[in-house]
Amino acid sequence: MTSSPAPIPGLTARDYKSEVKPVWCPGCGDFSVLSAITKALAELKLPPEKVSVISGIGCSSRMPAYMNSYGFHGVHGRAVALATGLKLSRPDLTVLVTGGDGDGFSIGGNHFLHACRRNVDMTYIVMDNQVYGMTKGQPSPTTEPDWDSALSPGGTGLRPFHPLVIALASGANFIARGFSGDPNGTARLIVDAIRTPGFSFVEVLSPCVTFREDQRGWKKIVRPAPVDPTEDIGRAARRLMTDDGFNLGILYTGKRKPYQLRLDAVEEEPAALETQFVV
Amino acid sequence: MTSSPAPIPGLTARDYKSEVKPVWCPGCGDFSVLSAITKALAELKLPPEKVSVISGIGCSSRMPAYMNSYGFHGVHGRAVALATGLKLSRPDLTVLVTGGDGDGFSIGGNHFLHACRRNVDMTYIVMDNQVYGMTKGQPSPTTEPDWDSALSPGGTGLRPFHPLVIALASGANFIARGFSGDPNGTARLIVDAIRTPGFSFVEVLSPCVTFREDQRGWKKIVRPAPVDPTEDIGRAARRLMTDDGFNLGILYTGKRKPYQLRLDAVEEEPAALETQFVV
Amino acid sequence: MSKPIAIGSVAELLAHAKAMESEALERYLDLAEQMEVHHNPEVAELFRKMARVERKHVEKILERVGDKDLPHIPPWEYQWLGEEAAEAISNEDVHYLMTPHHALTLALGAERRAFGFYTRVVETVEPGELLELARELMEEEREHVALIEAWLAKVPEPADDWAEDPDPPLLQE
Amino acid sequence: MTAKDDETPSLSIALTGSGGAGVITAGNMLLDAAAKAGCYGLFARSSGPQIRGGEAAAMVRLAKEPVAAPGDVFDILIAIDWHNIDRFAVELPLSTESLVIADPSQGEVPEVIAASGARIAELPLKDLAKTVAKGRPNMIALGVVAGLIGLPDEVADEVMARALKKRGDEALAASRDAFALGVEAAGTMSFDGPDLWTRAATRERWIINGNEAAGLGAVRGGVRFVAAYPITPATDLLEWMALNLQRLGGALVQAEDELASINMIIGASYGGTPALTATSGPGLALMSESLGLAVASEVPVVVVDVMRGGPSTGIPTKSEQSDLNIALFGLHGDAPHLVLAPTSVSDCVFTTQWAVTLAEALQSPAIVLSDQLLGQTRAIVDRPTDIAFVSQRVTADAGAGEVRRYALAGGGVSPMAIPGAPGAQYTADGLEHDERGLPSSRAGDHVTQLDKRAAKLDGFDYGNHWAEIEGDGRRAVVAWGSSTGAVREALARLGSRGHEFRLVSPRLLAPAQPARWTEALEGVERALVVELNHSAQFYRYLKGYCDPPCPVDVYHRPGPLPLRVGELVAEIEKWSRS
Amino acid sequence: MTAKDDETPSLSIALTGSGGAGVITAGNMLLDAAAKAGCYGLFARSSGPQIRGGEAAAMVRLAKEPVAAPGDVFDILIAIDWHNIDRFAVELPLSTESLVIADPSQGEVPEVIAASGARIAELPLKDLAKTVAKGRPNMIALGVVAGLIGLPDEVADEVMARALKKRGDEALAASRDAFALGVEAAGTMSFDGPDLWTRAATRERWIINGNEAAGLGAVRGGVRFVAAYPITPATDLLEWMALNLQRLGGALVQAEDELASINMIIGASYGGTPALTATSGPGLALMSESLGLAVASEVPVVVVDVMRGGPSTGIPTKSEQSDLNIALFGLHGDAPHLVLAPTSVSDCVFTTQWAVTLAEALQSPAIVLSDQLLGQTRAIVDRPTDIAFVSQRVTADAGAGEVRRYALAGGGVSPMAIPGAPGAQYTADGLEHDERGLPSSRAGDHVTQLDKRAAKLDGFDYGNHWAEIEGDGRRAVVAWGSSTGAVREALARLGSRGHEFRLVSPRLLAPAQPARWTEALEGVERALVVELNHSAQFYRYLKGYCDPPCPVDVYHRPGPLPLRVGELVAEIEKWSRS
Ligand SMILES: Cc1ncc(C[n+]2csc(CCOP(=O)(O)OP(=O)(O)O)c2C)c(N)n1
Ligand SMILES: Cc1ncc(C[n+]2csc(CCOP(=O)(O)OP(=O)(O)O)c2C)c(N)n1
Ligand code: SF4
Ligand code: SF4
Ligand SMILES: [Mg+2]
Ligand SMILES: [Mg+2]
Repeated sequence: MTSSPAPIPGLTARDYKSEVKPVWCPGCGDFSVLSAITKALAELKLPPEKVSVISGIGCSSRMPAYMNSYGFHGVHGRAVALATGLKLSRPDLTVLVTGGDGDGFSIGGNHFLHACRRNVDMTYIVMDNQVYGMTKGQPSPTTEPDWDSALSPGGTGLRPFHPLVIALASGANFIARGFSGDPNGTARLIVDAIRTPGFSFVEVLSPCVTFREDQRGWKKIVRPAPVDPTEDIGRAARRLMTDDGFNLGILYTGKRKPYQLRLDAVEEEPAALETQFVV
Repeated sequence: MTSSPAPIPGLTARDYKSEVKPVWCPGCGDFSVLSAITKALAELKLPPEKVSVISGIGCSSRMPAYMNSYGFHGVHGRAVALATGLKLSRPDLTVLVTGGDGDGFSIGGNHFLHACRRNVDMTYIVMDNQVYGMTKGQPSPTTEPDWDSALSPGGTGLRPFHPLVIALASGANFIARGFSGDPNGTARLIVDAIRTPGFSFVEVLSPCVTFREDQRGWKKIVRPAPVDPTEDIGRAARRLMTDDGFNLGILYTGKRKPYQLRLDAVEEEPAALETQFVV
Repeated sequence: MSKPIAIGSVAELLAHAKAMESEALERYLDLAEQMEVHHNPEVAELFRKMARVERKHVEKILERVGDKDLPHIPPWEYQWLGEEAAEAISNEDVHYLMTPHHALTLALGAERRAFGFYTRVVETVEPGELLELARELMEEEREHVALIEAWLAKVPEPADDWAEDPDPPLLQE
Repeated sequence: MTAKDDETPSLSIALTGSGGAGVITAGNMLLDAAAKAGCYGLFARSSGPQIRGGEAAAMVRLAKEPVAAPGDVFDILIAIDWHNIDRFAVELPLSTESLVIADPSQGEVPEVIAASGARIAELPLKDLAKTVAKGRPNMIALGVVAGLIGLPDEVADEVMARALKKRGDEALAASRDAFALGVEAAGTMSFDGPDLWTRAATRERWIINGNEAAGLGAVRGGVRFVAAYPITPATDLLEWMALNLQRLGGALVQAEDELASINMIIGASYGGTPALTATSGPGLALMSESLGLAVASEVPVVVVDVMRGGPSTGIPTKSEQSDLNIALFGLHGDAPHLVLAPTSVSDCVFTTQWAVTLAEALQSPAIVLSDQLLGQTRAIVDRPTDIAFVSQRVTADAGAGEVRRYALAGGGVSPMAIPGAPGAQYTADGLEHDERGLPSSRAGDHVTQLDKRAAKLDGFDYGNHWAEIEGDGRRAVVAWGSSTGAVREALARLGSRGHEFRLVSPRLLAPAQPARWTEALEGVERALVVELNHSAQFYRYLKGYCDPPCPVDVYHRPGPLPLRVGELVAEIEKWSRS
Repeated sequence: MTAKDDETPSLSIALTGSGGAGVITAGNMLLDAAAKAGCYGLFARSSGPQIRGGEAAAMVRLAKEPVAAPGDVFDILIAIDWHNIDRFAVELPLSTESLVIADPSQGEVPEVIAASGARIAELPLKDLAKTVAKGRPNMIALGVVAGLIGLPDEVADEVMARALKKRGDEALAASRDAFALGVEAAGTMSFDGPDLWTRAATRERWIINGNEAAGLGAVRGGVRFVAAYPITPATDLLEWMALNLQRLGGALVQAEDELASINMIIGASYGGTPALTATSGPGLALMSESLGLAVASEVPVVVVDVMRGGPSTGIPTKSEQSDLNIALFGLHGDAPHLVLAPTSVSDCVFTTQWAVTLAEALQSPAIVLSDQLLGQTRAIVDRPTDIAFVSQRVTADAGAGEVRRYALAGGGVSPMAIPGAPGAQYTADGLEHDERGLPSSRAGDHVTQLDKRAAKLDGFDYGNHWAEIEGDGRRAVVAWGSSTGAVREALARLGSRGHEFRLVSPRLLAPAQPARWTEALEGVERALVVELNHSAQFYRYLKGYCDPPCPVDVYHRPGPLPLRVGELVAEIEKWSRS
């Protein structure tokens, strides 16, 4: 290590980062998402040990290791299910799920659907780069139909998956879109997402500079959503259905009660169950 | 076999039924769905050997055995994927997928999402009885939150999954709802579904008289959808998002081109590929 | 074009100044680390150097702050003209094969943004202690801009194939 | 009395009927009443593919001693009707000494039944039922059986009263009347069975099935979180858990599929709550990727696999021991983990509790191989003893200095920090990692972590619980899981004929225990593995992982028919002459 | 010249560097040029966890004879820089006879390298590159190597011209100049290596990696439909298929996950199109439920598992042979199927083609166990011979009377009707079924279908292809898959020292071949299994499924480091004295 000045003391975003150096490509949007998350946690003043960050596999799913909270780098596509088990049994923890568009919408699509529906109180942050970064550039569900790649020469020809619409249709309680190029704005969305009870979904457009150089141009396209967040699900549906994917901000907030287990109901001993068997 | 009158000669619905006697409970809506499907096929005059009926596991998934077409009774939740492989490689066949709400929307949810998106030319008929019939009455994704059962005492507390909305949001090209109590109307929907290129989704409300006695009352609730089918995805979204689940008819038809493989492009011999390796 | 700036007190301005310099410092440290991980030692060292400079700036601001209570401002409520703290280089603007020239160009952009920020404050606020402070800070940034300009002039321009990597990306998990 | 002198005195009774005949209810009541009258026994059922109204057989075996396998032949078969009887006639072996009671209104006694040469007694069950207001043939049948076997009246009455409490006095009266008619009818028939009634049980007796027993074991072991997807024949276990966990401050979540359920329990356990799921073969297959995650990230979880006939969807309602291979070897990579098998219905309590304890202590996934036979057989058993295991999960204390999640110390078990503990944060990982949990592809880290994960399992002292070893013959029979019961009884029968055998029934199947296997076979000339599958899975496993001190043979066949004592006696005798 | 007399004359060269240094490109060019100059060889690479700009090593071995394993030590190591060299220093063994060429501007030669005692030559690669317009150090390095090993100039030129065709004349000129500088610099160094250049190859030579080879084998076997989900290190195979299938009237579909991909290929194959997927351990685990469906419904499919370090996510970019267990036993129930392993890079063509043929002929899923080492090593090989297998899928003719899909005739292979054929309709089923395919839970149907599915695999005549058996010693070494190459060379080296060994490398791993295994070990005193995994999986399998005619030992260790010839020579020598 070359000599370098010590960081500023005090509870800042940096206190939520670990000592591990990211292997992400310089320029990758995920760095800024890391910033946004840690800023949000600092803002919420959550003790790092009360936060758990759960992920699957992918570049974006490397997130937990770079944070100073508890983490679980699980298997590809199953992060949301893993986080559900954790949060349901440990309602005292703040549970975040971080991952990519492949992890979350391709192999993990079913858990995404059902997590929205189940509405457990956690925040799911998807770094959408419309590609499988980790495995070297295959199309993901959010990729444009004509994006050429070795696995789909000439493009997939498939209609891109629209995560926000699916989230809405399946019952997520908070739906927002951020952009890694605006880490402070994204931090704000994450703060709101964490504060909103129930399943909060934040899609963060996060360029893959290695396989999607073109995404460096996103910063010129994104814009704040032209209208305020709505609670009306029908209106939200119509709006999102025709959304071009570049409107930023909170797009829907609901008031559905989160799903919780009644873990504190009765607390008998197992022996109490035995009478049912006695002859 | 007890003696019974011979079927009417000519190509009728009966010609699409096999000799196998269904194990369904008398009163189960699935009998009428079988009728509807066979009537539809008779109407379309499709030779039985050019039809393949693919299913997963569940009462409703027993369908293929009761038909005289080719069939595949696969594993739980994977029918749509199996059918996709078949249809993509055999575009000459008419491929139907039949199954239940548990099979299709719980364990099979991801394939449902991606099949809608992929838009392969086939017809998916889900017999929705809002319960797992085959395994003796557990809540399915479409079950009401307060339906009491042994596995979820007091109800799941979960928002029901809305299959038609998800189908629309993820790109299905034809979306309709039928009712087993109206097999002729359902046959008509199936005919239209098969005729419409791309992925067609038909939800058929099909009572489980054994675990959901209450569904015998459906016949009093269902009604034709009050407005005509639309091609406008935004309008369809809004309409479906607030639909109560009992409007029958075609609810959306799109014009998206089905996904096909270019299997007939070039037809070289494998030997032609070898030059790339030669030193 | 640029949005109005609403900074109403010396404390608020100092809070901005502190956030700006410390975010710049953090970012340079992060970027230095990134360059080390991706084996671009030259640029890594340059970023570390920038970090050392920023560290001094932070200290200077802290001196000014003294025992004054600064208001807590959530990250998204700072009055930056762009998305991020004016003096921080954007994570998205770097490249693993970037040259010192690129790095300094980015640093220059950052200093210019900082200068622009204070200029905007100077243009917006009422005369008084606040304006004085803003002006001072603006002048400091002007110096930094000049410093980096001079520095940049001494660094060779990148070759046109600087971003070329003969090897393909490496596949992982 | 049909039991030969060398046989455990017992009575096997089958009731068949379909379409709401109520034979299952009657069978259950028979077992309940017999239990109250002081005897041991079993109740199993078989049925057609229909969800409702299908043909069904209730199969009850009653005995003075605990029994764990069906009898060789049925002493009494009472048929309310004969619909599709040929579908499960093979499950209803009869002999010339059997008594078949048939309702003449249901047509001739079918050839598959008549061919046994059993005595046939006719009784117009349906017509008789009509003579009682709201009378049902199944209660008449129950009365007939009670009369024939001499079941004390008062216990039957107690059981009817309890079973029909909710249905009101009228229903109870109807049942009593019908029952009485049956008893009366029995008086006209001759039947000679052993006397099994000794009301005074010395120890507390339970009626429980293996699924409930596994559930009880799980909660005794500390499980408070279950996530699962229903599947036959594991669903009852889940339903038992759903209801009973509520009383313990725990809960069950119905997951969208098995991929979700295994990950949910990994998440819960990572958060500090002992967690379990139950499934059957197809579900276990879906869980195998994530079981590997539990191995690599060292998170304890328990999966109860209630085996059914395979492969694929197979025969969902019938038993087989054919998931051993996938349980042992179904994970990719080198992924050591625990596999256990309960040796009887009541041992499901102990083995599941032990599995939870071991999983927690060793931070490893554990698979418990129950099966349909254990899971869905209701048995009268002595109350399983309470065991309080001492070992438990080793957690990292907060502030104990640097915490290395995957530190190599402690025989491979490293203290595990539980989220919430300050200063001990780490990231659990399925990527290969170093001691701190950071991803590493270095050869050194890989081999040390592989060694650690294997060593913690291999080095643990499993004590005597690893197997049940009984008897002392020069020949040994090795059985596992549900086969143990039939083998035990077969050996007892052979024993009373003067042939002594050793029974070895390992409860701990993995990690492999070559030293203990060898020791258990010490002094044995020849051993025979008995199991219910097509490819002799345990036999292959034993040979692959151990150099047995004696030649080993195997008797195996697939389900769906359970192993019968008589079948085994014959096979073992033949083998012992080899 | 470093090779000892008993060693295959060869040269091992490593180029290291990072962050766009271009060592992978240079390594590939070296191999290409060497191939043109008439020699055999291999190219493998190793890299850090970064996607871009990470540290990398290009490892080339060149030889007069075909080689299949890395050399024991590197003769030449040329480092453009030393970044993180310690991460893979263990992959770069050096000896005192090695030559290390280092750029002094990159700092001292790191201790891990210097400690080998290798000769160090300094060469300012970066500075030299700057003397050429657009010059790159990797081309200088290539020139140095070419100069040292005497690579004929014209082949290097040819290769550069081809590689840089797209980049234009300027780029080519820059490369040529840089290369020339390197050659010149080499002139100042002393290096003594074997002469490998004999331009005139007698047979056509290919450069191919195992993933491409498996792809070619698959299409030769008739595969025209692929559905898959990307995963390292199988992705290249899929990418090759995606591009090349287009030319054959076939296609690849990217599925949403592995559950979908296996089901898609089952669907396609049921429809009559030979179909394949490729994956690695985690994906194989996800496929296991549906592989069971293919077994039960008797639908041929091929799954190529390009193995990587396990368990769980493990070490995705490195090789290991640890998925044998899951491949053999990962399906629930009794589910016999085919498992094969290619014995070398070029054998991936044959084995995959054979796997497709067998799967089709036997209506069974086949798993091909390739691994990262085979899959991603580029090798110079003799053109693999064309084989046209005669057997193929037996289909049911239309109108041939009643068609029983699962009829018991034909050694277990029943004619399979293809949708579209009139009059032969049936429903394929994963439920147990009777001969007609109708669901059945009868014991008779279960056992006959289980027997049928086992018998069709056990009874097939696999001919000589089942294994490669070479040599005739009294001691045998058994290797499988990618380990075969290193073992073969080790035995050759030992052979030239006068110790004769037999090599047995089974290509067909399942169904188990106890008779053939025994025959292959006939006359052998003692055998040694060699494999790259932690739990000695093949060794256990062999013991479990065969009574070998001689004592069998095992040498095994996990990846990620490949087995080295020298390591094996030492181990085998030690063992042969035991
Ligand atoms: C079961 C399984 N299948 C496939 C893979 C290979 N794999 C790893 S990451 C990945 C895709 C990652 O894409 P995304 O989630 O978008 O993350 P990104 O790298 O783009 O951030 C794939 C296919 C795997 N690890 N496990
Ligand atoms: C992998 C797997 N998990 C679970 C099951 C058990 N199972 C069979 S059918 C079924 C649910 C069927 O519900 P649905 O699809 O709604 O069909 P229905 O019976 O209601 O028509 C379940 C859970 C299985 N066969 N395979
Ligand atoms: S490959 Fe793409 S997503 Fe992955 S780290 Fe690099 S830039 Fe980010
Ligand atoms: S259980 Fe329900 S769904 Fe199944 S056959 Fe009976 S009525 Fe139909
Ligand atoms: Mg992505
Ligand atoms: Mg249903």
